[in-house]
Amino acid sequence: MEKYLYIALFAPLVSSMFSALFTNTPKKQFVGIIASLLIFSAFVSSSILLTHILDGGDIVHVEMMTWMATGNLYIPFGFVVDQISVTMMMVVTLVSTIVHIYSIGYMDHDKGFNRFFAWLSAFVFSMMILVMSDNFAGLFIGWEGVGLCSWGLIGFWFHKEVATWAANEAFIMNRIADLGMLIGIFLVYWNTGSLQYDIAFPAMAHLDSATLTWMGIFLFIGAMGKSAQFPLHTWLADAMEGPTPVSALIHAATMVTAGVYLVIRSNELYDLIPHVGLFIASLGAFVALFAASMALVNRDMKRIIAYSTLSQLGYMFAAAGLGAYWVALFHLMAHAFFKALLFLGAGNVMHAMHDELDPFKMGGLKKVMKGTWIMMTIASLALAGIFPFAGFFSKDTILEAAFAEHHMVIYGVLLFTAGLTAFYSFRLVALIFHGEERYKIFGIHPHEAYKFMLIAMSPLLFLAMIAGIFQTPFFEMVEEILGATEYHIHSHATLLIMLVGTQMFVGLAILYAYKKYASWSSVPDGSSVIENSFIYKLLYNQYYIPYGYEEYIVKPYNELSAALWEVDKKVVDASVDGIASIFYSAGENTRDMQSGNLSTMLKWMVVGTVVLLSLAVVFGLAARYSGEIMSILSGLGV
Amino acid sequence: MEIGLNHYLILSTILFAIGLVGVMRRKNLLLLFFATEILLNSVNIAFAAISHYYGDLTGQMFAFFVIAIAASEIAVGLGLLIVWYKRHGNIDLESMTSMRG
Amino acid sequence: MLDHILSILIFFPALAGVMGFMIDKGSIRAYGVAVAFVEFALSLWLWFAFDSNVSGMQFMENIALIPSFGINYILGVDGISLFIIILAAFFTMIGIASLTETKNEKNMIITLLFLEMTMIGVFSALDAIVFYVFWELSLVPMLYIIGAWGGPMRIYASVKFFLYTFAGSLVMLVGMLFMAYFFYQATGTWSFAILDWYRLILPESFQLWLFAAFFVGFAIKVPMFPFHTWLPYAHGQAPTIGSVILAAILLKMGTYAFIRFSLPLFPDASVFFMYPIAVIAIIMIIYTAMVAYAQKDVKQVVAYSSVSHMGVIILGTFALNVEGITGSVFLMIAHGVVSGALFLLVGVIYDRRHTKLMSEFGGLAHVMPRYATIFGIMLMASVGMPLTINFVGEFLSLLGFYEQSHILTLLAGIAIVVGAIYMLTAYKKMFFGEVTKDENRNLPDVNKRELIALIPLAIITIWLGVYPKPVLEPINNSVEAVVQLMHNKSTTEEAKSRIPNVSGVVISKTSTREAH
Amino acid sequence: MLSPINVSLESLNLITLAPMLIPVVGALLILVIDIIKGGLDKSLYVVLSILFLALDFSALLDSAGIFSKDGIMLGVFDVMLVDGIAILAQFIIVATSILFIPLALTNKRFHEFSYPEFFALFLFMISGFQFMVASDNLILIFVGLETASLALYTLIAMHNRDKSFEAAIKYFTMGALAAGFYSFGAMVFYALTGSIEINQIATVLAANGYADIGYVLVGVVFMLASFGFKLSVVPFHTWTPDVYEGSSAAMAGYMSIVPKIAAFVVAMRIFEFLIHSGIAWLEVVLWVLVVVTMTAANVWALVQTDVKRMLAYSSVSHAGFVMAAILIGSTQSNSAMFLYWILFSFTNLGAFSMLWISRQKELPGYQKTDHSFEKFSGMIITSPMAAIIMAIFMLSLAGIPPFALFWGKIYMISSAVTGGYTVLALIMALNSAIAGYYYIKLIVYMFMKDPIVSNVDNNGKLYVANATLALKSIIGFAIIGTIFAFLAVDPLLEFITAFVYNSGY
Repeated sequence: MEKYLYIALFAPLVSSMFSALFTNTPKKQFVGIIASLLIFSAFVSSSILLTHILDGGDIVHVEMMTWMATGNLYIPFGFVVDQISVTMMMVVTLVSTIVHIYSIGYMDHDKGFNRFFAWLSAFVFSMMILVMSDNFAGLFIGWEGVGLCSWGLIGFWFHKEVATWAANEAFIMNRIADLGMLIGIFLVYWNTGSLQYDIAFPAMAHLDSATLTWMGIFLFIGAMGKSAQFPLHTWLADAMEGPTPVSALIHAATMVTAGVYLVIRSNELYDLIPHVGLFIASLGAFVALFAASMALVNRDMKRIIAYSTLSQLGYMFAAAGLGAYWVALFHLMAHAFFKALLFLGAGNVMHAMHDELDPFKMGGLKKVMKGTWIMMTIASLALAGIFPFAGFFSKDTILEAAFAEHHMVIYGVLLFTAGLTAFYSFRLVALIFHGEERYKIFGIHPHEAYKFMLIAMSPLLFLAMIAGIFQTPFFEMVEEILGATEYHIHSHATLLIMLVGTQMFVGLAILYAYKKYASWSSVPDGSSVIENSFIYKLLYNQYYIPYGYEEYIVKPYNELSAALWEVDKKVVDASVDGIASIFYSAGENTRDMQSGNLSTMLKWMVVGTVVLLSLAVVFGLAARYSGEIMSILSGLGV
Repeated sequence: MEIGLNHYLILSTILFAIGLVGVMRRKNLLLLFFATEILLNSVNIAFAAISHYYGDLTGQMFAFFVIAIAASEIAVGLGLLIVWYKRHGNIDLESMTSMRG
Repeated sequence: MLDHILSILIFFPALAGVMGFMIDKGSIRAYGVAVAFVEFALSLWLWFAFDSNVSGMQFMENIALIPSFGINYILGVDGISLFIIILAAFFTMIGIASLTETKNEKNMIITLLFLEMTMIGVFSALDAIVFYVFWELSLVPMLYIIGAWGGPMRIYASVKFFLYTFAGSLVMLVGMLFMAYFFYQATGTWSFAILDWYRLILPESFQLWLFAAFFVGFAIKVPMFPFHTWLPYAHGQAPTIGSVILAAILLKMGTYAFIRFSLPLFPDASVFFMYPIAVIAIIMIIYTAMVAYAQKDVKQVVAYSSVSHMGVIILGTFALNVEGITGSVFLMIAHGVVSGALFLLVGVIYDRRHTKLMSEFGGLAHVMPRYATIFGIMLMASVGMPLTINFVGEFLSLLGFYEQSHILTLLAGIAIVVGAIYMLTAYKKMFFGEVTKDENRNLPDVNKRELIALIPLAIITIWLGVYPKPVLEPINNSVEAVVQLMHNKSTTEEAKSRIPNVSGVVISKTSTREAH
Repeated sequence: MLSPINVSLESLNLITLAPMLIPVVGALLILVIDIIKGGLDKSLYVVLSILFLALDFSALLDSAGIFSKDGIMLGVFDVMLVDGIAILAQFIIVATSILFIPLALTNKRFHEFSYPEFFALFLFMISGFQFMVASDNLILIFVGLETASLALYTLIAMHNRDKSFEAAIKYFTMGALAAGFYSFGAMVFYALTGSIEINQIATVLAANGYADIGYVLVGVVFMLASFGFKLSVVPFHTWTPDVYEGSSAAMAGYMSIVPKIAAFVVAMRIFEFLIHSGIAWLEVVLWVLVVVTMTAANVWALVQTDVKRMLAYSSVSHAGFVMAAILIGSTQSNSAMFLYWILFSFTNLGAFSMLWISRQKELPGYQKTDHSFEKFSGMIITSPMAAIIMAIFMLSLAGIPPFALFWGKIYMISSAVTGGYTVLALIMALNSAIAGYYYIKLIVYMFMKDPIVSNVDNNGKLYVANATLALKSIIGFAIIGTIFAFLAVDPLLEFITAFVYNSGY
């Protein structure tokens, strides 16, 4: 099995390096094809590993070589394929294979075609390291690696100012979180003596709860950045400046879920600190609602989907925080399928609309883009959690888990968010595919994407529809490692009521969205009452958080930097130069002592002698009358 | 009043002080040389007196050497003075300030 | 030959430099490359012959120089110094090979060969005075390189560099003389041999003063805040090769000296000063990173980034445990490679445009994709991307210091954030966006000569990032010995607890002597 | 009255006089030769002087042999005192003189060397210095001092330019004042103790427990002023820059070394017993003088525009540095002083010789003085070898290892450390940093500035215009000595330490 492990891991690397060879040459179709094939081979290997694990085979654990070893620290390049990682591997390789193939069409006319594949495959490699590593350091390699590739891919069109800005923003924000992660890793090392999962986690059971809490918090800070949780969420929406396949792969299906993966991977730790878990769950629920609310009014197709991703990540954290790790993982998987599908569909629309992103400027596209319409609708249904699509099984389980754990606030928030999700998803679908063909105003002639792109997307469509049936086998698979419990609501009746109620609530939201937007006919120009309401503005401006960051963090940082530079020049350096110039100016000012006049020179000599003489006399007198001086001084009470 | 050693020493010191003042005040090279002579000769007085006081000849020897040295000094000094006078037509200290700083 | 390989390594370039005067101007570069290559090959041979399982000194040489005053010509390498020596030989080689200065090329190459002598001398000296000789002597070629081939303010910059470091090292010299005197008092013989000094246990109060004296010299060299201001000038004005060698090797002398002198000689003082120095290191990291962000000149960005990274090295050193010190030694090499490469890269664009202002560039990724790629790799190494050489060092340094203080490490860790901020911003300004300046439209991409220098550096950057073991292992072994020595020598309770006992075996007290 | 004196020749121990008499004989011979046949070439006199100095040197070797066997020698009514430091100082004086005299063999014609009297005076002067160091009798010291000084004034004046006369007059007048101070100081000691032998004075003072400390200090002050003048201690240093500037570079170099070592030895004899007696006043005053001399001279040197004048201030600073030896007063410090001075003389010999070979007769417009900094601009381009050599001398003066002065410097600072003068040690060290600036300034001009056009045209001939084989060999000797000093330090140190220690210092 190790062979397959290595293929799964290194095929993307080979693909990346192969593509990188051609980065500076014009577009070569075969680069895309070979890259896709290599990623596909990784997918096949992952599938083989999955069947191996499903068949109850042993966990595949290899140690390739030593990475760092010093003192007591020993970090190998070790990889493990267990139930969790194999799930992630499947998700990663599957989605990335599809995205690779899709990109051959999507990036068809881009002169950075070859470079794109180099980055994309590099991302897959990093992600594979992240999920397959058997220790925290390896995880961190992947963690930073995906950050790097995300930087390269968001800023792929580097001539665009916004794109490069967004790339840097994403990188830096992730770095802030990575610092937390790093500290978490240090905590793990100094308290357990190892970074290997299989040594560190068992050792944690013996640690005191304060240490564990810090550990959990710092590791979670890392997760927050990668998974764009509040308050480090702004980069995700901005990251939509990257090519759409990137958004599908990185910012929907895989990288952003790394944070969830970390929490799931560290389940043994978080099981020991339920209060931190509760915090995670609460934050997740908050983010779910928070992001969904911003998606309600946004007028950028990709950003809406990005907020939806954010919202769904909130769901996953809510589940993971509540201890329902397998549910979180399952939702992660299901979400990857339908959200990637949604993004790729959006990519088709963008292509058709010549990179127009405002759904209000589209409308009626279902006539020209039937395939895309169907796919996006189904993906949206899955996202909304309509039976029998994937989202139903994964999302409802989260709700059940929250309910069963008696966290009614979280449950309520998540339920409400489910409605919002349905609403904004279908607002989007309705605006894009239904109603009047508003794009005609802008003189655009949309066309359907290449057929092979649609075909490439079809596995996702398929999975978005049927992924629910994997729930039970999946549960059985991960049960032993995640120690999972099935969440049984007290009675079937309650369960049924909940399910039906949720479905109806969601359904109503969809209908409302359709009713409101399916026959939309004009492009809003910011003059309507609702657009000027406070709530709308608040939501549209993302609660003014990016503005706040810009005003209260970025600008002060700029100013402080400039000020410090001044300090460096005018205080620190000036004091050094000052000391030097004290000597120099002392020379300048006293050189007149050497007037060149013999009289003066003789005077200096005599004066020197006289001064010394008077000192001598004083000393001599003091020595002679020392007894008297002493008595006088003592008389004075000195 | 009997003239004792101290009187000689005081005289010597006063002469020495006069010499010092002269060294500082004189702007004429020749007068400056006079002042240095006063310095040396003031010391001679003291040496002679002390020598007499101790009853050994060392001090007087010293005085003789001082006289000899003073003489040779003046020989060299006057030589320099004459050269300077030949080249510049004066022996003012003010004229010797080409090097400074 | 192996018995004297260190002497050969030191004096071969110097001899070649003297002979270089006889070489014709047109052939001098070939000569320089040849000599530097032989030197580099010799240094590799040293590595090959080096027994990485031995933690102590190897290839020791000992020739009496001034025995009546305890000064002897003692050389030796251990895992800590070995790789810096190789790095010095390496950078001299690629520096000469990729040299673009054509004015007075002969003088430049001869100067570089002398500089190589002094660099290798510093890292292989085991006698304090011999160390000091090379330490001071290294200032002279650098003074000339900056002052003769530098920018408009070159003379100010070079004199400042010289005098500042000179002043600092004089204080260190007084410290050394005190140390020798204490040794004399304890044993009755003069000795400046470092290994002799290692056996001397000083009372804590003495240690504090001596530590401070050595600190002044080292801190200015490193350079540590607030003694760092010579560095931006030196880098800003120096020619490319000067900056490369300054950043890659000369700065390492300070940090190396901390490990060679301050820690093992004054373990109690090291513990005593650990927090203040860590605070300084953190100021270096954050403050200079912010200053770097405010720069308009890309070379200044790299220069300030050097200071920032040196902060991490200092922090690792004063972790006082094996992980931290190993990390800091490794980071010295890593920072040498990466900052050297970055300065070479800045030199590439400077040769083409004769400006280093970032506002003059923009969109270079369109016209110079290869350049952008290599710059990108080095940029990522500089910000500490895992699987690049810098990460290993930074990770271990921070990891090591975490044992001493959680909060301070957290603050120091901000390095990875602020580092990313200034580096990415600079990269964005230079490479991203549209090409705005007409002069930039037809810039040629990196040529062969530049690639000769850059490709090996890129390879090392990745190679040692992925597989640091061949370097890390010898370092680790030697560092363990140092830490063990410190633990054994420490006298205060706090020092005993702060400095880990590596082997668990306390070396008997008979080998150590007490000073009064 | 006086009883008849019986003097045995053996007790006179005339061998002690031999080293001083040889140069006197040489000087007389030169004068006689000139009387017999005038107009002979200077090379004859140079070689004759060297030969006599070589004889002098071998006589010294003889004395050294006797000293290391039998210890201190007294002679000529116990007026002569040949101890280790006297021998060491004479070695330095004679050896340096041998090295400096060939500098007369210049390419260009200079007025003074055409006179045989120049060489005769030179030899008289050496004899004077030798007397000065080889005695602890205040009279003989005075006589030696004045013999040497008067000869020196004349030698300076013989350079025959306005500035040299001015220099000679200034030096002379101040010298006369210093002579007055000296005799007054001697008188005070005589009055207090009835003796003019330094060891007698010490014994008597110690015997009465320094009862008249005030008067002792008066004497000390006058001695300090007098030797402060000779050693150019601030504020008695004012003659130094002017005299250096006025005299030829060769003579200036000579002056920076030989008169000072003679004065140091006498200062050691006079002041160290006082220091050892624990006179705090002297300790404090010396401390201040040392620090002020070092620092102030360095500060003034910073702002100079002429290299020779800069080197003048630098030698003041070096003298201050070495004065610390007297303050510290240990065997190590005194040995350090001799070591330092030997190494210093090599370096200064080289530095001043380099100035000397670049001496022009006519000054071009951009040059205000003989050796202004501008003159050396871009020397590395036009005359690289000369520039490198000059740079090495500068680095040595700055105390950059491994060049000669560094070793003296560390030994001296180490003696301060050992003697417990920590702050002084730090100040001594940091002064090197200040000094670094002006030494580097010359290097900056030579290596980093663009050459002056006319120098490029004549291919840097300017810098070696005055050079002959003799001068070049002297410079070669100096540069080898400067670079490879580290090989010589150990034997020197052992030799010096033995001599100093056995003389009781």
